[in-house]
Amino acid sequence: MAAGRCARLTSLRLESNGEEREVTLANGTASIDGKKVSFTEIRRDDMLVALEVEGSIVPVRSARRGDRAFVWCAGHVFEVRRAADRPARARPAAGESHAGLLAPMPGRIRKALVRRGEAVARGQVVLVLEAMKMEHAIRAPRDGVVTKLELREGDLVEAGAVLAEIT
Amino acid sequence: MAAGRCARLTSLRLESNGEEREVTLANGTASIDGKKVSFTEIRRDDMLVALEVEGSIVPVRSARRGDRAFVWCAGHVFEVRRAADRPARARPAAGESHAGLLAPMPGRIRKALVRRGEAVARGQVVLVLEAMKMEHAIRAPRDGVVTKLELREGDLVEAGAVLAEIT
Amino acid sequence: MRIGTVAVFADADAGAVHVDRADHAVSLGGGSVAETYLSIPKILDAARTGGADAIHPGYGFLAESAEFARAVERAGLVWIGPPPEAIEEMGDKLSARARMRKAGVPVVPGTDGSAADDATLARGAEELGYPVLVKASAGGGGKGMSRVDRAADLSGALDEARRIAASAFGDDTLYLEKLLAGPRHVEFQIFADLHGNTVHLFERECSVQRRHQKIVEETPSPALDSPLRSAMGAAAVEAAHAVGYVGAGTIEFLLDSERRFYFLEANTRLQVEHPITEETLGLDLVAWQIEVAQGAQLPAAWTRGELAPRGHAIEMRLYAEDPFDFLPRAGSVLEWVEPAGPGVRVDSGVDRGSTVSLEYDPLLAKVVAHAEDRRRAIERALRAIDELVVLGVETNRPLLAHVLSSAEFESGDYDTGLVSRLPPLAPPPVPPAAWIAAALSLTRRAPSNAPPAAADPWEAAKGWRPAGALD
Amino acid sequence: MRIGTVAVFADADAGAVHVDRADHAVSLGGGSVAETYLSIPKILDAARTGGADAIHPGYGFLAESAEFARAVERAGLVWIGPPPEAIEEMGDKLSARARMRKAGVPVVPGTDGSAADDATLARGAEELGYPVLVKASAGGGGKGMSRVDRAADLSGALDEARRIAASAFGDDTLYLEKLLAGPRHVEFQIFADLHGNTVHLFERECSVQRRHQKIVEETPSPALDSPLRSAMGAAAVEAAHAVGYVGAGTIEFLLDSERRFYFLEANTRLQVEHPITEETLGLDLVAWQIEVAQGAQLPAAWTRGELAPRGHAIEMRLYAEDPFDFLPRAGSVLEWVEPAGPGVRVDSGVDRGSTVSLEYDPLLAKVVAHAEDRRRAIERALRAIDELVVLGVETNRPLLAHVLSSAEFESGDYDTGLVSRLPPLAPPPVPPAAWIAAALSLTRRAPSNAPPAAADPWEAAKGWRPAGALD
Repeated sequence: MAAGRCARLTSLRLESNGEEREVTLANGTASIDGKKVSFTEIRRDDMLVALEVEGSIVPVRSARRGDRAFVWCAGHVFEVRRAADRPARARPAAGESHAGLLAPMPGRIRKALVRRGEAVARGQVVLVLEAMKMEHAIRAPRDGVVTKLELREGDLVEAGAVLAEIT
Repeated sequence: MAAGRCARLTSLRLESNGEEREVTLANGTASIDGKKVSFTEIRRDDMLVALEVEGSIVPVRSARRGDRAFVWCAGHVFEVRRAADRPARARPAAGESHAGLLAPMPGRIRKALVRRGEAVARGQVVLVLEAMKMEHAIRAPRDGVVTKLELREGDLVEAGAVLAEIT
Repeated sequence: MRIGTVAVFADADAGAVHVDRADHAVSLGGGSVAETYLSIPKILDAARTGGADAIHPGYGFLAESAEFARAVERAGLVWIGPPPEAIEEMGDKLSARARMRKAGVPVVPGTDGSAADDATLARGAEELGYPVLVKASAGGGGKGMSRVDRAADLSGALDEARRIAASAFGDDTLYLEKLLAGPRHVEFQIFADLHGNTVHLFERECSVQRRHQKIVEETPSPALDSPLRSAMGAAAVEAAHAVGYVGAGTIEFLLDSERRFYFLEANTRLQVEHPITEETLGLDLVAWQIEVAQGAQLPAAWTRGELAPRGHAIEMRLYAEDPFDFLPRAGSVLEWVEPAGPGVRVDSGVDRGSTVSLEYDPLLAKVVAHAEDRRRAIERALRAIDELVVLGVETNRPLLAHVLSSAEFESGDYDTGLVSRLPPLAPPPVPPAAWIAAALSLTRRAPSNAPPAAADPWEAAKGWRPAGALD
Repeated sequence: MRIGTVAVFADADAGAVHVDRADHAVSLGGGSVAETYLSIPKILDAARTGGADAIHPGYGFLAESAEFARAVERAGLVWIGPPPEAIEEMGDKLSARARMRKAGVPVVPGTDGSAADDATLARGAEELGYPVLVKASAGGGGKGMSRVDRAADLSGALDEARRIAASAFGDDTLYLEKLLAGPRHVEFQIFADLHGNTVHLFERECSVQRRHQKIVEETPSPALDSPLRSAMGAAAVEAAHAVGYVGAGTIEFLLDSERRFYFLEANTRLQVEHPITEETLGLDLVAWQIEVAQGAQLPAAWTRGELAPRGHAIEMRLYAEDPFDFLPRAGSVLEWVEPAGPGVRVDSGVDRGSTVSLEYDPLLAKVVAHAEDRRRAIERALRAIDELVVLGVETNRPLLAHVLSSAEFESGDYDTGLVSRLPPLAPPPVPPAAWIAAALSLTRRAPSNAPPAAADPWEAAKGWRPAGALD
């Protein structure tokens, strides 16, 4: 139980839900894109449980993994990351601009429906990945040509593995 | 989530509920008063949530404050301390062997009913302490003579303060 | 109900659970209870700051203050509680007794308060027959109450009671009640709207007490059959009617060993133990308090008598106190895990990291079990209390399990003497897993929940066990 | 019930919540699901090791395996579930449909399974009229199911469905059902004892689905009136009778826009959504499963039809999944706080520090709200989901709130197309407090819940969003 702990001066460029903000904390005042907001931390057993922001108490819970912070606040959960890590984008994004198709989860290649060099249309099923006792269609995010595809049916893949490249 | 973490070799004399044990931990084996017991720690996010003891899983929660450990286990809560700190005694103890009467909680002396040098009988009210919006009778734990009593009505006392001595 | 909530807190309680469970919270500043939670101007200021339209007084501090109720209404806010006049009439025990007698509700035999001097009271005691209870007219919650077994002790007891009553309530008027043998405490939930409808929402059995305070409540009461329930319920409604009651309240009765019932007192607020009524009736009493304050009529099903309790519910009050001598304990909560599952509800005021201070009532949580029948409710309550993890501060957890597993409680045939008749509470043998977990905890390099090993401020409070509290 | 519980776990799940919530737990060793939770010999070994007298199969893995039920009985243990024959009869969809037709229970129009070759099915599709659903006879849970809108697509869909069915169930028999327009999924809880008593325990409305899987259920169904409820309930009891059912089960119906109902399938186990029935009826269905398995008769109040639901209950399934595309998400739970209070029940399988893996169904918790009526239940459900804190793994929390606050859900007049018709789910604006809390968290020297900043194994999985799952 402790209120009023002050953070050192810090300045961060943060991104969440497609919004981007410059956030500076100093002595109980936050500057959010230049707008000053006074705040007090309310902690229980060193855990942040609420913030008094401009005189109003807002319950919060927060946690951090690597360079990402997770915040529960006002009935929503926000994932906040340092903006430098990735360009801001609005969720839900219509598609991704990776050349590579990444495995969304670990699994086994059930079927490869195209070959290297083949032209594919946006939305065309390229691979079928079996994971979680279900089959997932991995579709081409845009029209293009398969420039890389080294996996075969039955291959195991890790989450995030590049399944194919379409350029 | 991790099982099987091994503690270094440690030997402790512990006391809880009037029982006293010599406990030695080494490589997944505990020796409790010389009796060997194999165990595995089951942790979630580094927190001990269960122990596998001789092949059987027992949910536990534990916490520590200073030299005392608190353990929830098998539907009970145990307070365990290093035995050297205090002689073992069975709870509930009938009375205490302190010469001094300690304030059970912070409060204000409402009434002093005896004076220094006065003989008192076991159970006789010595002081009335006002705390928590109630009055508490502080009684003599045994027959004796008040050898110390420096407080006056209206004095504030901290928890654990010596209120009087009876010898 | 989509109604935002504003909590108030003394600065020392900024980390308290109620602060971060509310939508907003407003500080009352620092200082004593009188300067914070009992300060009517500060509470009203906080209501303005927080933009509150109405005030719910809860069940502590100013909940039964007619002065507060009036101040709230004068400030243009909605008071979620009974009219100030009803609070006053019920708050003075002597006038409440007189009122009830007039309304035809039986009261515990006692003196009538026309005179409260020693001689009059002594004559009263002789007429009633010893033992008698000395009570303060302005009292409540067992404060200033004492039992006198023989004439020789009366004068001393009156002196002490007057002193306590004067200091606690600013009014030293006393009266005597006959001490009933083996009584049960059975109370009825009442509810009234602004349109003249008053109903009872059945009873709560509150005879499991230590230090004149309830620790386990259940509903239905094993002591009532249908005719007795109807008679007591009707008396409770009559009592509420008599003072023009509005909102939620409780009429407490004593039930003697011959199943005669007597009005004991009225609580002009929500009771701590209201959840068991909510569980068996499937109602949210707090929501209905708010609806009634907004002018709603009680539902037709209530006024037509179509409500019926379903199953059986038991509440166990978890106090930070020594389970042997019932003295309050303080400390910080190092670990807190609430039981869950069907039919288990926990209303709690602490969490891991909370500080339990001796400044306030040491109630940490209410563990409520609801099941199809009494046997299953007891089993579920025992399972729930076993599963509750509270580390770092001593609680009455062992006593609650002891009560629930006792043959006397199981029989249903018990009275307010139950706790004193329990077999001694024996500390359980320490299992190997507890020794191992303790050794691991004491030898870990970075204990996750612990402050540095040196300071142990709560240690000091445990050295001495006073023999009793005057209460 | 004072019955000790023995949990089983794969070695990788030693830190899972079910392990430390049980009285004892026994390891199934390491390896794939087939080598652990789906291994009948290992489960039986564990039962012997743990000293179990009976096995409750839950609602996953082997819960609907007749082979497992037989093995349990052969091992001399009590099987807490229906007779293996009933599991088999209901498990094969084609034989279940035939059985129901014979018992006079209406089934969704479809092919009868006398032949399942392409030509026969194509003729069947023409007779039924497109669109049709291709289904696997051995299937369940939407697996191997696909919609075909025109004759040209049928052959390809049959190929794919046979391949999936063969690999998932070892049986590629298919059949077709007419695709009903705007159907609702309404299921009835049934319960039968060993003495020939079979009752229904009212319905659950399960039309809020994504990917053919339920995410929100409520009871009573806003679509039923009393005569329809009676007719469907009677059909459900008839269906259970027809296969000699014992214990808890569920009969699923489709209800078309003209309020005609059709048998869809039977679930020969407890349903995920059973808590809403428990809340409105005040019963513990799992306890009754155990009592029935021990030979108890169903209570007379059930068989005499005296049970009546009280209030309204809603279950929200919290999944670790992307709220936009419904794909499962993995991660570790950095913070977990469950909502509480009257009428709120959370059945959860995770806690702070839990690992959510992609190996199992991504259901994290069921948040159940129970209140006096539907409006209040929706309000309470929304409050509960707002208060639920889950950090570190993405969940469908926003989607659940979106459904509950939609005008279509509020109207009660919805069908299985509800989720697809919702207005787009817009990310909420980030309030100042969230920016500040994030900045504090990212700049604190010793983040209390976080592993060292370097490794972020879950990051990789988020780079690419597949366009859909075949399912």
